Amino acid sequence: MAMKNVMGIIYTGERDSYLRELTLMRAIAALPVAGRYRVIDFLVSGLVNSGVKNVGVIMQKNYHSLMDHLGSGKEWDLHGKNDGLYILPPFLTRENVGVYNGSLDALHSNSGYLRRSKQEYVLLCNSLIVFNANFSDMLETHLRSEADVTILYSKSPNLRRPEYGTYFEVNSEGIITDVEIDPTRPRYENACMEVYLLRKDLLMDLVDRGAAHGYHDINRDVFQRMIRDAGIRMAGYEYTDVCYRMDSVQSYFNFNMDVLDARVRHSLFSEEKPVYTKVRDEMPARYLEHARVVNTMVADGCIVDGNVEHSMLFRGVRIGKGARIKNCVIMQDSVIEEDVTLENCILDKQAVIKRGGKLIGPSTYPIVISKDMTI
Amino acid sequence: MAMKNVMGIIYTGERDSYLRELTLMRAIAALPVAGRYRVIDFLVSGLVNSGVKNVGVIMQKNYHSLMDHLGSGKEWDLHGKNDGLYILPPFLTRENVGVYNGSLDALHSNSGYLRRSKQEYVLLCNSLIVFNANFSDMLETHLRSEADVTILYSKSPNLRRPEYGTYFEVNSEGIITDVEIDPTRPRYENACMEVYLLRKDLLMDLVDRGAAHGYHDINRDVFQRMIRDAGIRMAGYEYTDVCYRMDSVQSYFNFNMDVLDARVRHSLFSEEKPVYTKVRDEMPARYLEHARVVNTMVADGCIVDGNVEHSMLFRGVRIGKGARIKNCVIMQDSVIEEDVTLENCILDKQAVIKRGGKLIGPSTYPIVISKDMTI
Amino acid sequence: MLKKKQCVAMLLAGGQGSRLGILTATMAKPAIPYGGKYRIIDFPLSNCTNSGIDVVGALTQYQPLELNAYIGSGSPWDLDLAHGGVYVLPPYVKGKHGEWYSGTANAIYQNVAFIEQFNPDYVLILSGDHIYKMDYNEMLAYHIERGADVTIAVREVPWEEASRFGIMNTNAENVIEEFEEKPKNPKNNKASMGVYIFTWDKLKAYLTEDAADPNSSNDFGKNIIPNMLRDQQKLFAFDFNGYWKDVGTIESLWEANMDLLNMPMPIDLYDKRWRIYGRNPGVAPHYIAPGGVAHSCLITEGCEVYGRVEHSVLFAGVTVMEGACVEDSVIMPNAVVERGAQVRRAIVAEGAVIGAGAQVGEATGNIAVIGQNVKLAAGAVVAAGEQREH
Amino acid sequence: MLKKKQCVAMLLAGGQGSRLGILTATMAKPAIPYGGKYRIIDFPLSNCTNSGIDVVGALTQYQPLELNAYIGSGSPWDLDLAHGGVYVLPPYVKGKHGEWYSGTANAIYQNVAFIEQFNPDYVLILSGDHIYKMDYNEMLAYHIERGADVTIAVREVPWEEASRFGIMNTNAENVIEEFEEKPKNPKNNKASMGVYIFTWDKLKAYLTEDAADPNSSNDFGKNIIPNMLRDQQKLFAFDFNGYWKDVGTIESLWEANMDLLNMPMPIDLYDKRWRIYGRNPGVAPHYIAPGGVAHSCLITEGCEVYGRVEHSVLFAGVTVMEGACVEDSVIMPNAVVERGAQVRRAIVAEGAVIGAGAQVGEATGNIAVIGQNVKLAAGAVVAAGEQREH
Repeated sequence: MAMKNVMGIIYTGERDSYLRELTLMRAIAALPVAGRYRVIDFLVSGLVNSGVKNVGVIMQKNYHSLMDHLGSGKEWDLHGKNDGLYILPPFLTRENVGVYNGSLDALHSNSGYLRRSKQEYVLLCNSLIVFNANFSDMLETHLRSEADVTILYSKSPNLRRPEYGTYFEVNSEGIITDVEIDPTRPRYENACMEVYLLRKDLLMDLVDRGAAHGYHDINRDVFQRMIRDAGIRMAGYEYTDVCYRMDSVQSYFNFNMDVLDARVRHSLFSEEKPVYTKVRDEMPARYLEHARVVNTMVADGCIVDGNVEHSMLFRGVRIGKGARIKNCVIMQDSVIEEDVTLENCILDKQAVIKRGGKLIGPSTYPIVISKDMTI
Repeated sequence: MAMKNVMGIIYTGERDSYLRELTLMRAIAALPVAGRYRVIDFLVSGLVNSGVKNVGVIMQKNYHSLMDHLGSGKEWDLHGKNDGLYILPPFLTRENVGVYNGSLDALHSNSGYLRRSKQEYVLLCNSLIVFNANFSDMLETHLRSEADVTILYSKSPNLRRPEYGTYFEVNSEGIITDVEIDPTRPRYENACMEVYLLRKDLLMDLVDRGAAHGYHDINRDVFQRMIRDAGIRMAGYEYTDVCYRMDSVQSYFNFNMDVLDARVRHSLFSEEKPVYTKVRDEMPARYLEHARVVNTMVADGCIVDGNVEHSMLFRGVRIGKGARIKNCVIMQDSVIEEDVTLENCILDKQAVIKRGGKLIGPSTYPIVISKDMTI
Repeated sequence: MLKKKQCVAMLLAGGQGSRLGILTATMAKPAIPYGGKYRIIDFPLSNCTNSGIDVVGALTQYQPLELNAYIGSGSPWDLDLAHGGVYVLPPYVKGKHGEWYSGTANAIYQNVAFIEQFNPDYVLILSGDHIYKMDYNEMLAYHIERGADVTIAVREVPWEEASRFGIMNTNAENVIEEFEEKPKNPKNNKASMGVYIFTWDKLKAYLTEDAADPNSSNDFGKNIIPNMLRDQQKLFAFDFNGYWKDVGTIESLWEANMDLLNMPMPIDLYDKRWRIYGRNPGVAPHYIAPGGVAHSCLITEGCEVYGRVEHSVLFAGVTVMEGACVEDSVIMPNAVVERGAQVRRAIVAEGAVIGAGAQVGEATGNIAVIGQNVKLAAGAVVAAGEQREH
Repeated sequence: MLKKKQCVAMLLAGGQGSRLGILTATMAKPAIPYGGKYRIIDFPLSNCTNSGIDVVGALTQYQPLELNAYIGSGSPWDLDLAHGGVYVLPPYVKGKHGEWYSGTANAIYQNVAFIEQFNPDYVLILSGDHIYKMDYNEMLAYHIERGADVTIAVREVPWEEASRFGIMNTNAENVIEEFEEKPKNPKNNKASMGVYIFTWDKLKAYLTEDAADPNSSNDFGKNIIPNMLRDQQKLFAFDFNGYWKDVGTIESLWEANMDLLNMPMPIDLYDKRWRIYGRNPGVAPHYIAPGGVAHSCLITEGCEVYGRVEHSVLFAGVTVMEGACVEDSVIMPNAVVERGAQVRRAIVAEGAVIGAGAQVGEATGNIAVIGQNVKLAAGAVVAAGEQREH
């Protein structure tokens, strides 16, 4: 069966409080990462590269920048009149001024979209894990295993958290036999990636029944209960490539620094699995006479005349002469004036550090400079 | 100066209670009219035909069908990465779960979009008046008159309402000299069409000042106060072609019936001013052996085998053998089974009237059958 | 720079269609209007997009202007993609000289470099002059499953007509053992539909061999397929049972339109899961006036009917004035039938005007044709079978 | 069917660019990479879209494949429109025969029917081989204001170079009184930029006259403009003072790239209100490794720099390995400079590989060129001015 018979649904309403200022005005899915991307780009590109033609993105709060980024879906060739990218913001009707109470609520509100879509299968995803997968093998395994639901999981330590997350026991046939939710110390190394593959009619039935029982969260209230139920076959499918969970400032920072490592970079960005994003049409980065840049990624539109080491420069960043930057993530259009010293900092978009400024954070707890701030 | 230096902003949060069931789940801007259009199509097409390349649509409640209809703006060639169609839903941030308190509030929330747009002029419009204008002459007149704001008005009786609306006195130089708001019986025949042309920086300044004073509605709280102010030059520009206000079931019904009149039809739909809308790729309408259709507009995808007189059939409507339809507006995909009699009815989308049914309303107060109803 | 694709479609849209007389004087055959709102090329293009095949090279040669403007960015068929989409491919100059496409195989041969850009495993060859709905993806699965070198779509034709077609003689497993072009005494009634799937490596090898043969007419049916049979390559027939119509003559074009008036329609154009897409004229719903009559006909948007329309197909923007009568006819976009004119068993091309009281065609006999933008004088008479170009 | 447009642009993108040597062996001149992420054709296309001119006919002839794939649906330039957009127009067969474009004027003449579809008042003629930013809309306003028959964009060139250009001799009102193609003793230094706005009716008349003249070389500069001067039509010069570079030779292409390394840049490519658009390679930001050095250079996305890059322009996906050194060079997309290789004053074309320890070019002298996909052996030496095609 072809992947065009699978639709993707991405729920973007994850809790984001550990990301502090970074998610004050944007969803996690819209977080800028790796110099020119947003978190959601990896998932949408992975779906498209796998052959998925219909992707619905459920918006929750804070979705302006996400909507603006995804636009018409053109960058992902998802702009057709048949299938394509569907932006699903919360329903505000004459009676209901509201926000979804959780993923199940959101799916229930969008059951019309689910019903109208012509695909038979759904890949239901969350948006806070960055990975670049091709889902075709997962689909084939799912069909072969005759499981009701197949869940993507990873043994990567990047996903393991104390007191947070879902962990499975998977038997030799790939069937999930036990589940732990938010354990103090996870007993199983298989961390749930919150990507579920199942028949659309089964999903719609689960959503209906879940809503009737007053449940809100499809992961915890439906799937995780089901794993314990007899009679429902839940299979696990292991994802063996790199993956990162964006759930705190520290994990966000570490991810960006890890991309500087060739293994991680080449795993996430390869010719076979291109990652698409909104294009800015900036000119190439320009190195001036005094530039001294090492172990750093630099996006187009940057103008660098200072010293930069082990950092990530997003599009349109300016680094003045004599500046010394180390272990920093500097988002789009930020300006670092002459003779500034920065270490272990995250600068949100359009931040300005005036001439001679100095900010040195601890590597375990980087300093965050909010969007549009001038220091 | 070229119209590409003008941006359009359409506010779609008008009060809609007199439209009853028709606007229960959609904004007035998304009301289906004239067989295959939505109310907003006329305004967006008019802007595009005039040369406007950047159109922002401020969404309020009930905007799902409107968003779905406008999509990426492709039908209007507004899908570029530079300029294009911008959908501006209410801001829901981590703190603010909300709906705009009025047009001024909405403009204030979107001042970032206004600022980023490169056009120097703004055409600020409401979406409840149907007309098909070319705004180039209005722009030329505005520039020549050196007015601060130019307001479109019409003498059409279709816009006049007791105790509702704004009416001007305009002097021989086109300057507005007096204004009446919601008069019991309008003294002036010049009805405001709520289309304002002004410099963007002036608009932003007015919005800032209005917000600082706690105002909510830009029409009433800002422009209409300004007309009375000394020192601000408000000019009127008369629109002389047909226009209709969609503010009640009756006015909605009358508009659809009036389109059957060649003069109205040819004024709204002409080769020079095409009206674009979302395409459905239906096959042509099919008339079967017993069809008897007169004085009626029929959209693609209809299959007609009955009698239809003085009516408007939207796309995909089915009319069974022996049915007798008179003075009706029948929206998309409704099914009229055999031997049904309908007179003075509005059927919302996907309504079904079972075999032999009979519904006869008074011509002054048409019966409305809600979406998806089966009778 | 371009992304690998499993299967690339090449659409032979260069047909001059000389048997369509004056209708193809100013447009290529695939651009001919059909069914009230389509052009013939909408069918293969929609089949591609519905089958998930998203790279289409449209090979044009003769009168490509209208087709170029019609295809545009490819957006009506969702083929306006950053990674793929529809490309219009006319013959071009290589090195110091250039040559026109000399045959169907030559047209593909000249575009080998285009195909190679996508590094495909399979190439689907289509022609631009048939009306049908087909899932090429099913045919591709069939081709892959059998490990075929080429799979040819075939349909059973009435035995008495078989000698007009290219006939495939197959064994019980649908392996093609022999191919006969218009056989006098057909052994079989499986006719080629002109839809081929080739394994790209094999096709490339045979195209190269064919190009080196100065005696070849560079045609799939006459050269490539016979050569592959000669070498005992794996050729399979893929049975197709749906509606299929070649609209190569005036009569068959008229018939294909009239087919849509039958109950039930022999080809379902209402199917939401297999829409036939086309460029939309963007005009208001049509209007039937108080005195208008419309029976057993197809009428699309933008028409205005003040007269009588029976058993006919009206394209966008057609006007039938008071007292005029249109019967058993096909009236193409923006044509006008003036007061009292009578049009019977006729095809009236785009933009033609039938003057007041004129008579076009007759209730029996051959189809009369009025060419594009022809202004027929008031009271003129055009006999059955006659074609008016001026 | 198509909407009326005030002005339609026709872009002459068929240039064979033989003075660019092996760089144009497999691609048309307008498809040549420039400035780290652009192709030359991005400039006229972006100028059109930024000027609000949204119908562009791109006339291709020689090696159109890459250009076709590059232009695609036109979406990078916002020219993927339902009502207009960019159309690739190769020569096509009319009636029974066809002919290649014999000259610039002939290319337009053969596409009169294309232009007429949009019923324009004015036609803008552009060429696809210059680097410049220009608001054609201002030039159009100037043309309309003066009621000109043709307006020709001109720029002042150094007097000593004037004899290499087509020179316009104008009066004080900028009326063109005489046109001299490469005059030995120039009377003026206003050179034609090859950007013309014609009032369409006038142009059509002169194209028709020109086509009927068997002795004409069907060229704008040699035939159309002189004929209009002969008939005392209203010809105006439009002064342009910005950066303008003809990239017709290896040296000038190299220079145009090096110009971008000057401070300040002679052409502002940061201007958000006049972006130069291009097809985006869609790769990650570039990476400078711990041992990498980048000075006074332009580097774009997808590059990996382990060696030293000085005063050079690197296109997408270029790799410079450890110990390698790139100086005063232009390295086009996906080329690889292996360990220890030295590249100086060179242009390395797309996909070329410079083997370990190889030496390309010299610190002085002419520009060395390595052709597309050439794999230069380890230790090879390519002298200044040399071109390697294999």
